[in-house]
Amino acid sequence: MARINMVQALNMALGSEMKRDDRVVILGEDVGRDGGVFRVTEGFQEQFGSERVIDTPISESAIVGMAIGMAAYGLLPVAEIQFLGFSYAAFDQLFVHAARLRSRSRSRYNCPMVVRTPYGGGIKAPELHEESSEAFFCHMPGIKVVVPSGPYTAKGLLLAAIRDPDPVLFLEPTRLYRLIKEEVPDGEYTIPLGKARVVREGGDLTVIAWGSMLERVMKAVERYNAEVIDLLTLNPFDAVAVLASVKKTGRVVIVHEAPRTCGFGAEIAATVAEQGIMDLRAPILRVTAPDVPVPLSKLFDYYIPSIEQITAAIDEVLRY
Amino acid sequence: MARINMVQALNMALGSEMKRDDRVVILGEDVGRDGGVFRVTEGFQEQFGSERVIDTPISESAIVGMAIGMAAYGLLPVAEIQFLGFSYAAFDQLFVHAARLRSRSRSRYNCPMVVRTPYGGGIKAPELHEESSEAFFCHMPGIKVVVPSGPYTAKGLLLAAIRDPDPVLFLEPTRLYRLIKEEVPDGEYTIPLGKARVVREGGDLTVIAWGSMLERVMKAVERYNAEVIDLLTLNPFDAVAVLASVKKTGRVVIVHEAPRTCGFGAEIAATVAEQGIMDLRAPILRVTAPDVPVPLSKLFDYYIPSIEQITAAIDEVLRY
Amino acid sequence: MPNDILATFTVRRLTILNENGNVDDALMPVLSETEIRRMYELMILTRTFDERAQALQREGRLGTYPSTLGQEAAQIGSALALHHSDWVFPSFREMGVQLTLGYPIHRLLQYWSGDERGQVSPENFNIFPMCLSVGTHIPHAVGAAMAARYRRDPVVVVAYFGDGATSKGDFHEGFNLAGVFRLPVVFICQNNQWAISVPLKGQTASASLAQKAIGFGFEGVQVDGNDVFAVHRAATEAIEKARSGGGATFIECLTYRMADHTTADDASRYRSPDDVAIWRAKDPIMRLERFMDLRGMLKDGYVEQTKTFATSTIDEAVRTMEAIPPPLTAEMFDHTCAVLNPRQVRQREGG
Amino acid sequence: MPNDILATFTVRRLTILNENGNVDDALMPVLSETEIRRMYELMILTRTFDERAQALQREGRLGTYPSTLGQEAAQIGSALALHHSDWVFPSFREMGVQLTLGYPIHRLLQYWSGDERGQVSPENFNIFPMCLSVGTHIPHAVGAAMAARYRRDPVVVVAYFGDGATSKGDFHEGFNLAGVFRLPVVFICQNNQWAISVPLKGQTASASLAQKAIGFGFEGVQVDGNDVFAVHRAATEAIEKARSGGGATFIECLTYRMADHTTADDASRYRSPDDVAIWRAKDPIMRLERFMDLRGMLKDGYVEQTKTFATSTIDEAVRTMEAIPPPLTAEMFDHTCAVLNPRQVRQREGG
Ligand SMILES: Cc1ncc(C[n+]2csc(CCOP(=O)(O)OP(=O)(O)O)c2C)c(N)n1
Ligand SMILES: Cc1ncc(C[n+]2csc(CCOP(=O)(O)OP(=O)(O)O)c2C)c(N)n1
Ligand SMILES: [Mg+2]
Ligand SMILES: [Mg+2]
Repeated sequence: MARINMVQALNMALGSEMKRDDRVVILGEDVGRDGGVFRVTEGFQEQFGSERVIDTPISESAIVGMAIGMAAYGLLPVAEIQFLGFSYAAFDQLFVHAARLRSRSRSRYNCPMVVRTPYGGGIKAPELHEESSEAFFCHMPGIKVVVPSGPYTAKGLLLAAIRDPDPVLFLEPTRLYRLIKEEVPDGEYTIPLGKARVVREGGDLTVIAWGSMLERVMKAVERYNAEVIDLLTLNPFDAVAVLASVKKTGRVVIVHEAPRTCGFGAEIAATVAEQGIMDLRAPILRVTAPDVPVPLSKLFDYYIPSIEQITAAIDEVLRY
Repeated sequence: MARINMVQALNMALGSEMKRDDRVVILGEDVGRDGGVFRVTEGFQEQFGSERVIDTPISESAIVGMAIGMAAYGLLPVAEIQFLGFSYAAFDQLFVHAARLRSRSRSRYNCPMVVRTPYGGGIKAPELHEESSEAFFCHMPGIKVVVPSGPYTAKGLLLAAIRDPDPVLFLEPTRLYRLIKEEVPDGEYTIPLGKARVVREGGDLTVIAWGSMLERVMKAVERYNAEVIDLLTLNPFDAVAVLASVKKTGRVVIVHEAPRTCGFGAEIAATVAEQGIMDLRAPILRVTAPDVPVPLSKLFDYYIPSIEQITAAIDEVLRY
Repeated sequence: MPNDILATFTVRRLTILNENGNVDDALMPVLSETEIRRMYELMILTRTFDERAQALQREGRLGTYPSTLGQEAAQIGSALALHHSDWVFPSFREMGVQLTLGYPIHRLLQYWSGDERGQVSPENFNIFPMCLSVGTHIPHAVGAAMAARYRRDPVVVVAYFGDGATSKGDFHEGFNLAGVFRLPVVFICQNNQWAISVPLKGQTASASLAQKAIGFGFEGVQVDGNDVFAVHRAATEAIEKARSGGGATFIECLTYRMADHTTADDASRYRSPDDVAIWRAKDPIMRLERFMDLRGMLKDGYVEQTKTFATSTIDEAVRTMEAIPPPLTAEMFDHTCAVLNPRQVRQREGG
Repeated sequence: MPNDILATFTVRRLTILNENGNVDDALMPVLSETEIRRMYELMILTRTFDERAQALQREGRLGTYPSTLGQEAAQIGSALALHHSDWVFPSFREMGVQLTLGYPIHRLLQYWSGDERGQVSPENFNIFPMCLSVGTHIPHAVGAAMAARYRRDPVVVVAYFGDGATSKGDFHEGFNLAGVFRLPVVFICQNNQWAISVPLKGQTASASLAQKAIGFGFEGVQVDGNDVFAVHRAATEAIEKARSGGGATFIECLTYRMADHTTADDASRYRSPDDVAIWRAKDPIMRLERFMDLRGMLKDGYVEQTKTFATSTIDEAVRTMEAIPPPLTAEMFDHTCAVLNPRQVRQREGG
């Protein structure tokens, strides 16, 4: 057990899985010699060789496409897309092929791969380096979408993702890479995909978040009797946990970094409006980025939900 | 005024706009000599020449990319993607560039283009020819998403889309291309983007749909006192019209052809759960495709919402 | 621009069998009479399948269907060069390849009838599901080749696609990776000179497709795609080169799409019957027949027997296909993921 | 594979100015002394800008910044070949191009400080916003060229990108369209031999990048990218060819990324200082200085004056940039669409 940050936890998870299972291979831009631009794959190419830790050309679509072929062949590729903002080029491969290979081949082939990518903002990086477009990928039946919120969940979820027999998009909140340190067991452990975590119990309202927003939510709720749910997996998301909490509190605030319209908050709200409406005492509020393109750093703080916006929403639902 | 089908209405709109404004150019696969695989651009290459009606190589991403360059230069490109299922390759160009050119250049350039594409199922075509993934594109601030539901709306919306100063994704329900004939004025008229149409008034519940589902909804509601809203524009959608109807009826059923999770129905439900919850008397139900990849024709009828599923949902909300 | 020559490249073209049925003996691959008969029989089988599929489509018993007419040499000639352990990534117009590899015929028909179960390739052969999205399977082939090499398996991967696919980014990215990693993959383009209504010169300004390989650092060769021997020789050499570590090869089979693009198309809208007639005279089956005739291989009603056998084989497959019960709704769910999530489970049960 | 030669291609390489400052007179473009001084001054300005930008980044006054060090000849040499009516589509490492074209210097700094308003190019010149997403702007350039041709405007479009961009599908699809439609576009690749930590041979197995043009049916040429005269000549010829209807050209400027990839990178992790040293000896500014020295053009403290002037120009720009008030929240909304939708309006007002 060591106190480590998320980069270290991810590195630990990948390293141990590479050692345990020779089907695991890593591919992506700069993942080899350079150890990844965030150093998540640091040291692996030396340790496992360049056939298992593959520096690719700049071809996001083909990185995912190749990983599909490798997975179908029987390997367990872990592809890295350097930033989520560059994954859009791989959208076709993800949605048309990774998500559907099992279905198209009627299970003759499957696609046990992980696509890891830094996700979200707050690191003062250039254009397209601070995207949080998770909702797109949650509308792709056949793909799971996972977002850790700290070193401990990062390791356990990544191991679960690699061992999952289907494709998993693994979104790593960039802002958290080195922000938080946690005690992380040295040995193997998995956190089951599809299960949320209640990170704080409370009776007056339920706040739902994931990734780097969680940290902000925890600050915002300090003086409230709020239950906080960290979804961890967005698709499939843990509707049971959400509905159970809503039954208790009757009030919901959802917080995400992506723009409001058709963000993942919409799905959560819609599910509650469908299955938990009788428990609701207040409107379901979403605290999100506005419906504008992700701005550069000078405006970024105005873009993502602030603590004030979160508490304003909490105050509003508590008025009911 | 002639009774024509949607293909003819679209052809009429494009033809008149080409005549009116020499900035309008058409590009896409097989749009020229062949007149488009659905014949929407029939006759145009002969009439306007191959510099204005451009047969492109098979490069969906570059079709959109080129259109962006043309639009920035001052033209009004109308790009055709042969089927929505092939637009995913152009996702990057749409989201990173078309949607953001105005923003990235702080309005120095803009991107007044239309991307037209056949959309939805029910034509017994091969894989990827029956996709209805509209929700993806509604999560792209900067892009409008429009879905006509018949010849009349097709013409008026397409003219409005071409004249809009920003990019518009124009989704043409394939199943309706030749299914319905309507009286369509010969002259120009536009239907404002962002406005829904109440196609049937009613007091007991509100059913919201668009595109080819509307026709099915109209059959399903025959024996109910249902108000039916045809959204026409999905992004931005007419929340005012939806909330006004919900205020009246207190019950909502949303019908779409796409899979449930993170489909556009989620945004509508979330909006009502946020702004109209006090008017609600029943859960908001979504009648949608299941969360599975779009099947081929033998299973397609089980995939899209049936009249029975729609009436079952109506009966359920009426129980409250 | 006056300056130094940095590099010079040549692109070659292979023809062995001419239109009169004569071969260039120096180039002719070593093939037994049995092997040549097998080529012929598979070409006839493919054409018979094709005719039947089109007829079934007209009767509403199949959905939209893309004809292989005229492309039999390119398909059978190349597929016969494969080993059973090799992996094949087809596009949607390679039924001759699947037939050569022993794919169950009724499953091909089943697929084109709109039933995914037709995509299940036999366990003893790795044929990926047909790819309808032009060119997008090319990176998969590259990935499989990467995996095979990592496993030290003596496997070669073959990807098939059309001239239209060469315009896609996937083509480029896949080719580039195959070059960088020197992978055991062979790319076979059936350049049938049309992509729906767009002729080759509307697809690329490149004089040949083969020369596109120059930009990726491996060899590209143009083959007379209606010459089954040339295709076979080029494919055999490329596959063996790949198997022995020599990396990728791009084979352009120059052929012609004799039929409409699919049964949903009407090619008379955009091309002249004269063009088609020129290519009818180059029919790959006719060419092989002439060769066999010159060697006395068509005696004793061989042609008729072959055709009759093909017809009855296809008849049988049609019966098998039509006896398959339609898929159940549950089918739609059961292959989405290894384990359905709770929402999918509820949806599967009708909720 | 024994067979016929279908076609032969050559790729050429242009160098004019050698490392000692001598030129090949037969190839030397006609340039007045004033023009040569302008080249030099712009190269110095670019280098001065670059040094200052890196210093500002270290002080936290700019965000992540990509250095142009060593690529001045490729940028200035080519940009000087443009007309004012031409359109330019840069990637993110062409500050030398923007400086040559007269882009306001403070706006470049403003952009790299994390402020979109820096992307507003002056009304009298069409420079597209810098494109961070590698290679994705190439189709835009092609589209603008298509539009210009349709308008019969005597406009040439130039797209800049790096060696890494040649791996992207956008590169391929854009090049292919430029070939098919014979468009007035010039593609200029600054092959600085690195894409972050990936060296050229990890990017492609193609011996040169220039030869990639063969697959698209237009000319590709490799130019010594540290030779400002060669770059200028090649760019001028390609631009004039494009303007006179001769279609596209691909120019590979072979150069070297002397600095880290960006200020967020540490190149010592993946490349040896020896490699960098070799290229330091080929410095493009040094080469031009030697040439000018041989012609007596550096007399009377010209070098120092040039550097002093560059420094004060940049000082001034830094001051201007730092005096710009930070953007308001409304800025984030006001350029999303021509007319905000009701929800955006509410969000703009804080709702
Ligand atoms: C990505 C993509 N875009 C468009 C289509 C529609 N489409 C189907 S086949 C075809 C032409 C393909 O031409 P080619 O690659 O030459 O193959 P061929 O049909 O000649 O066998 C097109 C455009 C598609 N299937 N996939
Ligand atoms: C599509 C895309 N993928 C990845 C990145 C991350 N990235 C930024 S620059 C770069 C390398 C670019 O190399 P090259 O094209 O040679 O340009 P250079 O940096 O050498 O100027 C990468 C991978 C990106 N910006 N865009
Ligand atoms: Mg073809
Ligand atoms: Mg580079």
